[in-house]
Amino acid sequence: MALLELKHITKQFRQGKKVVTAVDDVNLAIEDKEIICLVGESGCGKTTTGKMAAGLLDQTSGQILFEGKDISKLSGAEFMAYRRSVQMVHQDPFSSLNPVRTIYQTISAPLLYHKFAKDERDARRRAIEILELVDLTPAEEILDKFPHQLSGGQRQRVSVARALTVNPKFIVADEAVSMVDVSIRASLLNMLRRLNQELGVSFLFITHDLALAKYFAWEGRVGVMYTGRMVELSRSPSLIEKPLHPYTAALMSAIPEADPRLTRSKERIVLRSDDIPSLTKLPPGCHFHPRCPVWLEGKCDKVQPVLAEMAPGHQVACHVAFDITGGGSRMTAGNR
Amino acid sequence: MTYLRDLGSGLLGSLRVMSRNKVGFAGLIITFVIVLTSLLSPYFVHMEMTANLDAIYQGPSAQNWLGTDYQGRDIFKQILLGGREVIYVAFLAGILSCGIGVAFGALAAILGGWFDTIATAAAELVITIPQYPLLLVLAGFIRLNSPIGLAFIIASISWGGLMLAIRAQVFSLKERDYVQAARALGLPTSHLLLKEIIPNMMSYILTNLVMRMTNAIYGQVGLIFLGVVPMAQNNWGVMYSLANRQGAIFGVNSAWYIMAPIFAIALLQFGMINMNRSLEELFNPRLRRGE
Amino acid sequence: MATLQAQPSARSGKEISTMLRKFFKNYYLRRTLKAVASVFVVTTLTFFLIRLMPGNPLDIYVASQMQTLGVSREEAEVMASSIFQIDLKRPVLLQYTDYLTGLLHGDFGLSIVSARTPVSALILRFLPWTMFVVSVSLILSFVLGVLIGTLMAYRRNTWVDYFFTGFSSILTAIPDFMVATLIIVYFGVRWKVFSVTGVRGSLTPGMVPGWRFDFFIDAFYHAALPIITYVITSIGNWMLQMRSSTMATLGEDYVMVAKARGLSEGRITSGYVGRNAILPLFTTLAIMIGGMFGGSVLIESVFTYNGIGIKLASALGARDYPVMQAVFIIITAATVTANLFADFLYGWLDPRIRTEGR
Amino acid sequence: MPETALEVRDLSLEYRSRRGPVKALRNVSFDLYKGETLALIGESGCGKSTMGFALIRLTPGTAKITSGNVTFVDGPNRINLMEMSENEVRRFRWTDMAMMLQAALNAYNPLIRIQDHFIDTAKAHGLTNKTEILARARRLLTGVQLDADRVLPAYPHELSGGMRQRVLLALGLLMQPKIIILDEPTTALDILTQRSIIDLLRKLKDEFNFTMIFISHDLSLAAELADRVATMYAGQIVELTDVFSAFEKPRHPYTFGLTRAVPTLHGAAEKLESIPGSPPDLVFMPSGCKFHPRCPFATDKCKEVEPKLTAYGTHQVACHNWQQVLEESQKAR
Repeated sequence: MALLELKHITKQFRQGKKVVTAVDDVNLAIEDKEIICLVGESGCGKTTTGKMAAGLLDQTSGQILFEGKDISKLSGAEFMAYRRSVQMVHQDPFSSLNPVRTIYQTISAPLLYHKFAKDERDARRRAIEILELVDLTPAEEILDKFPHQLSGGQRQRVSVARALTVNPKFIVADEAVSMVDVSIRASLLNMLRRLNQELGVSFLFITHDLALAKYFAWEGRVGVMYTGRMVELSRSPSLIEKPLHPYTAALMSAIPEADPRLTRSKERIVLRSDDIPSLTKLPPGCHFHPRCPVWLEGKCDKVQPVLAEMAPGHQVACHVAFDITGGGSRMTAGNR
Repeated sequence: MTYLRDLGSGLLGSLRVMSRNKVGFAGLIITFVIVLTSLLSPYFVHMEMTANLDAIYQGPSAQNWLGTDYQGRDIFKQILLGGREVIYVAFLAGILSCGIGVAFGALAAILGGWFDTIATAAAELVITIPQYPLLLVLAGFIRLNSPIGLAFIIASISWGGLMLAIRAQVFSLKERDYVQAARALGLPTSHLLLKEIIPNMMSYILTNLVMRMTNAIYGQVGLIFLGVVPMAQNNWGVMYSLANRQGAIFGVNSAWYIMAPIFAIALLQFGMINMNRSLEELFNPRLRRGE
Repeated sequence: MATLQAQPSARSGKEISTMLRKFFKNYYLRRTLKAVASVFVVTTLTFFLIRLMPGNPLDIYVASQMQTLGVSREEAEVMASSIFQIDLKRPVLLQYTDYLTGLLHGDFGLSIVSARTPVSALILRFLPWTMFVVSVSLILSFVLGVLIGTLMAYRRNTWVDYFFTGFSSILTAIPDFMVATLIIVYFGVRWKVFSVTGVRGSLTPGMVPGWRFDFFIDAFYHAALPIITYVITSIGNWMLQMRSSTMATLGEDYVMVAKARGLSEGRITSGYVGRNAILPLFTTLAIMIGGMFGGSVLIESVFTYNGIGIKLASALGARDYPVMQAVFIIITAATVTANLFADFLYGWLDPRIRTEGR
Repeated sequence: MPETALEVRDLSLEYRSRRGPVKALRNVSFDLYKGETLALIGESGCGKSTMGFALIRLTPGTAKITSGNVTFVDGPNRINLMEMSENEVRRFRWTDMAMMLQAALNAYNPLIRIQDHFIDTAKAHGLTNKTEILARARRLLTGVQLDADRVLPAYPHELSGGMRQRVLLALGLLMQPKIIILDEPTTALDILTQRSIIDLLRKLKDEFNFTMIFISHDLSLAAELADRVATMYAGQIVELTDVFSAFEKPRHPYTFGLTRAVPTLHGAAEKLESIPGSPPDLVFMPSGCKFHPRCPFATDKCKEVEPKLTAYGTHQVACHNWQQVLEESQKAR
């Protein structure tokens, strides 16, 4: 039984009189102690999916199961247990902490409310433990500071510490390191991975950076989203080494890398168009077909492909990938 | 005991923080002194009941610091006594109006639905109508005789702007990451509202409170001047109004009679407006550390 | 795309509906409808306040006529009908529609105090003076406030900035009609800059209105004190708002980019900083206009300036309800209209608003 | 020896703050070669964006240039920016050296049309013929692959992020500057859009032959585009060398640290390492080498003596222990 399972979840927003489908029929099961990365460009629905998984946003349709139970049918106490088990760490270190509350106030509120600490003194002791767990030292000093007195990296650690106060089983990390300086990113990632290994916390790590996803979720899985749909979902090594969806392949070919020889000799996949379709005016069939270099006329523009397993542990939603098992070779060959 | 000591050091700390802004701290002291004397003087100062026709419109002297009025009574004593009702109405109207504005605004943003629709529409209507004429007409239709009634009427027509502003702020604040995080931690709505959201609006609310209090003073004194509200008690507004009617404006010595209440009101409002800067300092940790 | 694929017959229907939608999405139209709606609601509220509230003016009037003149209720009600323009014999709903059609024809009933003069005549006589004073003051204080505020922002933390900040913080502490009193006490009585009795009224007695120079001079002479009072009491608000708005705009990326593009200081100040910084000021215009009309009741009373404000003041004292009601509706309508005008100006200046419905 | 396009000597800049002067640039010296692409990399607060401003003598807010010279070299002509009058500098900007700020999203006055941005710019530099200006704008917009008829009459808010970035490039080329400075040209853009901007920059550079400095926190962008890389730390350039040496044979521990902190997409999963600590406070800086509190190679000398940027062949580095760093970096590969 999966820890948390998203079943056919869809989220629609009203934009004036138009209805925008931000997330369209996404299925995802997060296992115990698993790391999953969701990758995609802005507006692909990855953050919305994360918020729904964290219980901060209601889905328009579909089901969310927590330890096998539908969360909309949980009793009060069960729901509270789910709430505590699923936490979120946000992107922006400058808006993720309340500017008028000290770190101690921020950390102690859930400890006291959920009776993880019996009094203020106990809460303080526990808060110090948690801050040390996320490598924030000297914890004693940091507790009495306000967020603006900390650096971006320190704030992100406080955000993680706040999530850890309630002993979560699962943390949604939404671009949790993208606004932190490059030189300290790795230590944040390593700290999160340690929490996964030592405390067994599962992660849904949302990022636009495939290289980061590869590093963080090498032992786990990566899902790629495009215009609200999951287009590819696979064990990381398989996806990174042999992407099956032309969109994933295009992304990987487009990303500049921190190695001049490598990045200058990468094969590029040239798309048919640079325009990202508007969510209010999505093309029929496969949403990617107007940009796709290997689309099949009469099929890709008519029928929407569904996510299906092409290789062991590797799902992809693409007609072309389905037709030629073995995937990406045709795309790169055809468009050099 | 420790609690008392903590409270004491907390108060001292707050004062130290507030004294960082010089102008603001001056405002705080001015306000404090005026409010305190206005509240206490009725117990110590007594007004002569009879007119003293020999000493009409005297200039300032050692005996009468601010001179005498058209009946020869001491103006300084009237100033000491005349603040209480003005402050009372201003404070009551300010608190009520802000209370309604903040409560409705926050509830509308959090509850949404029909409550939001109705409260927003009502607020939008209230702000379209020019406030002061509305106050005049209402006061003209509803015969007012108590300061409490006056405060209620002032509050009932002045909450709209604040309500809309608070609603918009709560709408945006409740989507902030830290509020979402607190929600995910399972903290109750009361915590979200009182500990996470409202403290971030405190300096805005305080600015509005002061603004509403000065508006209430304006409304009250204006109504007295126009004769819509009865002139019974000692009140700076009544002094100003009587001075106008008695033509005190046209003499050199008699001008003290009209200048005194104007000066008292101006000083109080000046104090309140500037006091805000110090209070803001208290509620914004970023300002607090001088960074 | 969608229209291209639609059937020809369906297209026309769709086009009409999109046209309608565009029409109602139109910024100007929506604002106008909103303004009309708020005036309508205010007049309705006034009607119910006068007619239906317990202890309402109409009942009081009827009762007092019965008592003082000793007439029967029927007769008193007939008198009330002619004064309030409300036929008490008709059902309340029809009374209401009568009242509305009356208002649409400019019929506000008769004044109780002024020997049965139609209220509309009173308004026509007094309103123009207040409009004149308020609009001149508003434009003057807005323009001066914007200029000084810009100067303060460009010279922030210099003596210019401190001087005007202090000036406005002192002036906002004194209610405007008290500033009016101070002007009379100091400039009129002590220093005799003007004759206290000479400036009273809106014109010197005997002056005949007309398109003549001496008439305008005289009108401005009498309006000068109220205008000065309005300007110095409301300019602080514009100054401080413009100061902070300009400072925020100066920090915008596009200002920096404009400098990098080598644009001249003058072009940046007017076309890039000024134009953007002024926009937020329009949102407070409505409150300021309403405040100025409200203040007119007191300021005109202090200066004895014959405008609509002093008329409302005397109606209040005499409980002349038809006049109170009419002046209130007129002031509301004037404020709403001025506000609408400000909204239009805003839309005209800001393309993001103008293209909202596109 | 390549031809020089810009000479920067001893450039220092300070911001006023309540706590004391913030030393954002400290005696920076370097040469920019004609036709090259120089990447300025470093973390937030290292002074790289400030440098961009200082090079066109545009000092934001409370900043003040306290020393140094910036000399623009155009064939036999040498122009020192620090000796120019305000008006001369104003005309120099964008005609000779165009600096395009970060956040192209907010680079436009929201109240005027795109075409007015072109007209304003051209008029500020002495062009008056409106049809000619618009014709030139049209050509440039087509050059950056935009539909000029659509873009010119549009208001800024009607364009997407990628389009705004392209328009800014076209606007930057309007006066045909010799040098273009780009501050974070692709930040906040999506990956595929970023890619097309990178390709476009390459194409434009071939076409217009300008010299380019780009400022970025993104190492991979430098790897992709730069000929030479300058690493900045605490208001100074600590290493300046060709792009291959910078990534493959770094001699400054900070550059070395950065290259080890960034994951790559190709190859097997590697181990990433952060640089411990955080960037220094620019008001109260550490003694000696500003990097020593975070440096694994630091010795007592580093705590006392600040190393100068010294050239070893074409490789300039400011480190006492660069040989050890080089050795270590070769071992790590």
